[in-house]
Amino acid sequence: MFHKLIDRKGFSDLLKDDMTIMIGGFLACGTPETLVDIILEKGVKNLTIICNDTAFADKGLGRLIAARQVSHVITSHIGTNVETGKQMVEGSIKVDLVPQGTLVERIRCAGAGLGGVLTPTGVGTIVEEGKQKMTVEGVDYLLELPLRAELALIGGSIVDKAGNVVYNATTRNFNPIMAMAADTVVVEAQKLVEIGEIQPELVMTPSPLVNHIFVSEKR
Amino acid sequence: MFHKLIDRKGFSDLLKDDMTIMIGGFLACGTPETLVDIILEKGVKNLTIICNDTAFADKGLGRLIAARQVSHVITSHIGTNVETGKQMVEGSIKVDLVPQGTLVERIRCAGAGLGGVLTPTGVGTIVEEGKQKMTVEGVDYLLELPLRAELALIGGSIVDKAGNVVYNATTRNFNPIMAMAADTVVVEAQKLVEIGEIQPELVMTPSPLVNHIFVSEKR
Amino acid sequence: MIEDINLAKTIIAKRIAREFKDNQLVNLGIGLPTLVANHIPAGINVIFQSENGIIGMGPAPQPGHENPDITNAGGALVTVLPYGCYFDTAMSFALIRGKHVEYTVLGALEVDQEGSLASWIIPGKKVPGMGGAMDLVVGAKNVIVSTLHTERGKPKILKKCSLPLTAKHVVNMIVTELAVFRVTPGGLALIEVNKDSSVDEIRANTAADFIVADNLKTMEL
Amino acid sequence: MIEDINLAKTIIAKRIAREFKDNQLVNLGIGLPTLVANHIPAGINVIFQSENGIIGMGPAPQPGHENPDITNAGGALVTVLPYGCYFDTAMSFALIRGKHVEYTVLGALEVDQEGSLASWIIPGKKVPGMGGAMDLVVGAKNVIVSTLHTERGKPKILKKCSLPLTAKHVVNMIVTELAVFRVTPGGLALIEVNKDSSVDEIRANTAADFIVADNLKTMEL
Repeated sequence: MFHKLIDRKGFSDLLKDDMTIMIGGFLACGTPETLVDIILEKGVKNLTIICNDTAFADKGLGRLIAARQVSHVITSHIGTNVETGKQMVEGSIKVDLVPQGTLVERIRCAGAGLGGVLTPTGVGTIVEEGKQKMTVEGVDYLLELPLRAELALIGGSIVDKAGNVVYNATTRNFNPIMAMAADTVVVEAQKLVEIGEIQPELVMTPSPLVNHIFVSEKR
Repeated sequence: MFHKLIDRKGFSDLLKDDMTIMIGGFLACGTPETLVDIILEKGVKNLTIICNDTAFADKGLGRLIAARQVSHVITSHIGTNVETGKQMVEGSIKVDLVPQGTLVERIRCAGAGLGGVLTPTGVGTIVEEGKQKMTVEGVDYLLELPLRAELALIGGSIVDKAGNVVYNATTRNFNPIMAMAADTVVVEAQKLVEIGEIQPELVMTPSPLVNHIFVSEKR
Repeated sequence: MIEDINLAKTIIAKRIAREFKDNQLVNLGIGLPTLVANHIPAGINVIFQSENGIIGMGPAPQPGHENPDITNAGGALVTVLPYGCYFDTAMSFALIRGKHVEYTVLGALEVDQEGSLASWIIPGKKVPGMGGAMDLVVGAKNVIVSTLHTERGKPKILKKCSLPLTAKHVVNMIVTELAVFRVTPGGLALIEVNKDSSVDEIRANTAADFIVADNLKTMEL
Repeated sequence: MIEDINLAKTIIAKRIAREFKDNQLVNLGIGLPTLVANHIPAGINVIFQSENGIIGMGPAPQPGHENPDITNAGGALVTVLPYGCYFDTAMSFALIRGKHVEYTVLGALEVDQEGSLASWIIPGKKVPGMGGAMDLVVGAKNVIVSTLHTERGKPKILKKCSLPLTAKHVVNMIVTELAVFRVTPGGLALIEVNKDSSVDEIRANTAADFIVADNLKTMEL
C-alpha cells in the first residue's frame, strides 16, 4: 500500500546536476542533514538552492555551498556562512536575497496554486526592483510570484510509514511549506513510526505530499 | 496575567447593530453555538456575516438568518438553509457568493497583512465580474482582496486559560483563519484546561490572537 | 437507454472507480460521486480527501461510534482511517488548488464539448452557491464529470453550456451510464460505450459534437 | 556622552523594557534588542515571539536541559514557556505582517528623521541579507529602533539614510543611551533626555532635524 522508504542509493539516484532544490531548516535547525551528506557524496553540481538561510560552512545546507556545488541560492540571509559571501564577491555564486516573509509566501503560492501575492514588505527599498507595484485601497504593495522546485528536502521529527509528518518545536519552520511546492518531496525522518501512531490533528504534512521517506542517520 | 474569561453578559456587551462578524464552522460543525444563542437573545440587527455556509435554519449560524438579524452574508454556500434563499429572493438579505478556496484566502490575506492574492478560481465565470484580471506566465488569475471583520467567533475544542486553541477533527475548518482576521476574537471553549496542558506543537491558534474565552454551555 | 436510475448510477460509479491507481488522492462530490467509494477495486487503496479538512476519510461510523466532530463536506458523520489527518480550510484548498489532488469527481447541470462545466446555479430558480466546486475543478489534476446521460429526456452533454459556468475548459472526462468521453485538444472523443448501448444511441442522446475514438472500447465495470 | 558601551546598552534595554504593557506580543532582534528581555519590570508579562516559529519564548536552557530542536531566530538554544506554542514560517510571518505583533525592537546601521531604517546591507562590504527584518518593521504595530547614539563618533540618527533601506517611514520610536525620540507626522521629536545628558549634547551628536517636545522628560530607567 504505502511503499515510500528509500535508502542512500534511492535518494542519490534522484539527484542530478543543475537541479533546483528546496531545503528546509532555519540556521540548520530542522535541516535533513543526512540528505545533505548524500548530496555532498554524489557531488552533483550547479545546483539552485531555495532556503531560509545558508546556515554555516560546516553545518546544514551551507556545506553544499562550501563544497561549491551551488551556483544560485534564493534565500533571506547569508550572514552566518562566510563561504556564501566570499563566493558572491568572487562571482561564482548568484545570490537572490528575499525577505523571509515574502520567501515563505512565494513558496506557499507555488504549493497552493496561487499566481502571486501582494505584500507591503519591500516597498520603497531595492527589493521592489523589477517587480510590479500595485495600490489597493491606498496602500502600496509588491506583486510577488510563486517559487517552485524539482525537489524538496524536508527534516521530519516523527514520520509514519504512510508519510505523515510531525515537526518538533522550531524544526517546523519552512519544512511544511516547502513540502507542498516541489515535484518530488523527500523527508528525512528522525523517528519512523507505524501508521496510526500519530494523532491525526497533529499531522503537519499530510502523507500524500511525501514521495519518499529516508530514515535519518543522525542522532 | 491572562484574564480572558467572559460570561454571557461580557459577550453580549460586545455586540452591536450593523456589525461585521466572522463565524467559524462548516455546516455547523465547529460553530460556537452558545455565542450564536446570545446573539439571538440580544437581537442585534443588520449584521454582515462572513462564513463558509449559512448552515441550517435551526442549527449553526443559520439561526441568525432565520431570525432576520442578518442583512448581508458573504459565503460560499447557502443551499442547506431555506431561509437564506427565501430572503434573497425577497430582497431582504444581500448574498455574496464566493468560492470556498477564495473565501479562505481572502480572510487569510486580511489576517496576514497581504494586500491580495491571485487565484485561477473563477476565471471565465461570473465570479470574475468587477475584479482585476492578471496574466502571470501565460495563466489568467483574478486578484482577490482581503476580507476582515470587527468580530470573529470561533469554536474551540480545547482551550487553555491563556487562550491557546486546539480544534478536534473537522471542527477546525475556517476557525484558525478567522481568528487572525478580526479586531476582536472570541473563542467558545468546549473544554477549558489549565496553561501547560496543551502540547505546544498542537496549538492551532496561538493565545495572543484570542481576546476572550467563553466556556460553552453545549455538550 | 437504461431506465433504472439506480442501475445507471451504479454503472457510472463502478466505471469511475476503475480510473484510480493505488495511493491516489481523490475528492468525491456530494450525491452520485459519493457512490464511487463503494466500488474501488480490490488491491487499490484510494485516499479520500474531504474539502472541509480530511485526508484519509473512511466510511460512515458504526452505530454507537458517531463523533459529531468528524463530518464530511456534505455535513454527514464519517470516520478517519489510521493513516488520515485533519487540517484547516486554507490548507485544504492549498492542496486542492495546488494540484495535489489527483482526481475530483463531481456532478453537472450541464457539461459541454469544450470541457466547460455548469453545476452551481440556475439563475432565478436554484442558487445553492459554488461551495468548493470552482476550486476543485480548477485545481485537481484530473476532473471527471459523473452524470446521467440525459435528464427528463434532455441531453446533459451540450455543444456549449447555457447556465453560468463553474469553470471553463477544465473537464478531462465525462462518464455516463452509456458512455465515456474524453475532452481532447481535438474536441470531445467517445472512447467507451456501454455493452447495452451503441454509438447511434449515444449520438441521439448527446447534444454535443464528438468524434469516435479509433480504439473505441466497451465500458468495463 | 556615556563612554562605557555596556552601560549604554543597558540604559537602552532598560528604557525600552518600560514601553511594554502586560500580555503584549513582542519580537526582539538579534544583538542589543535581546538585552531588553532581561529588564522587563516586575508584574508585567511580555510574550516573546521568535520569527522562526515560537510564541512564549523563554530564556536559555539550564545546563543539561538543552534541546537542539528549540532554537531562536539567531540560532541559539532557548526554551518555551508553559503558555507557549510553535508554528511554521508562513504562520509566523502572517502574525508579523498582519499586525498581531505589538512591538518589534531592532538595531540600525542608520535611522532617519522620516522614520526610515537601514539595517541589512552595506553594499560591497557587508551583505548578510534582510532575514525577517523587512517584514517585521512593515508589519509590527510599533517599531522601536535601539541604537547607540553614535558609532565611532558619528551620529546614527540622520536627516536621510544613505544606505539601502530596510523600510521607508516605519519607525515609531528611537531609543539611544542619551535620548528617546518619537517619529511624528510633524517630524522627529525629542521626548526624553538621559539625566546625565542635555539637549545641547544630543543636538551635537544627532545629524537629523528634531523638535524638542513641550513636555520633555528625563529618561526613566
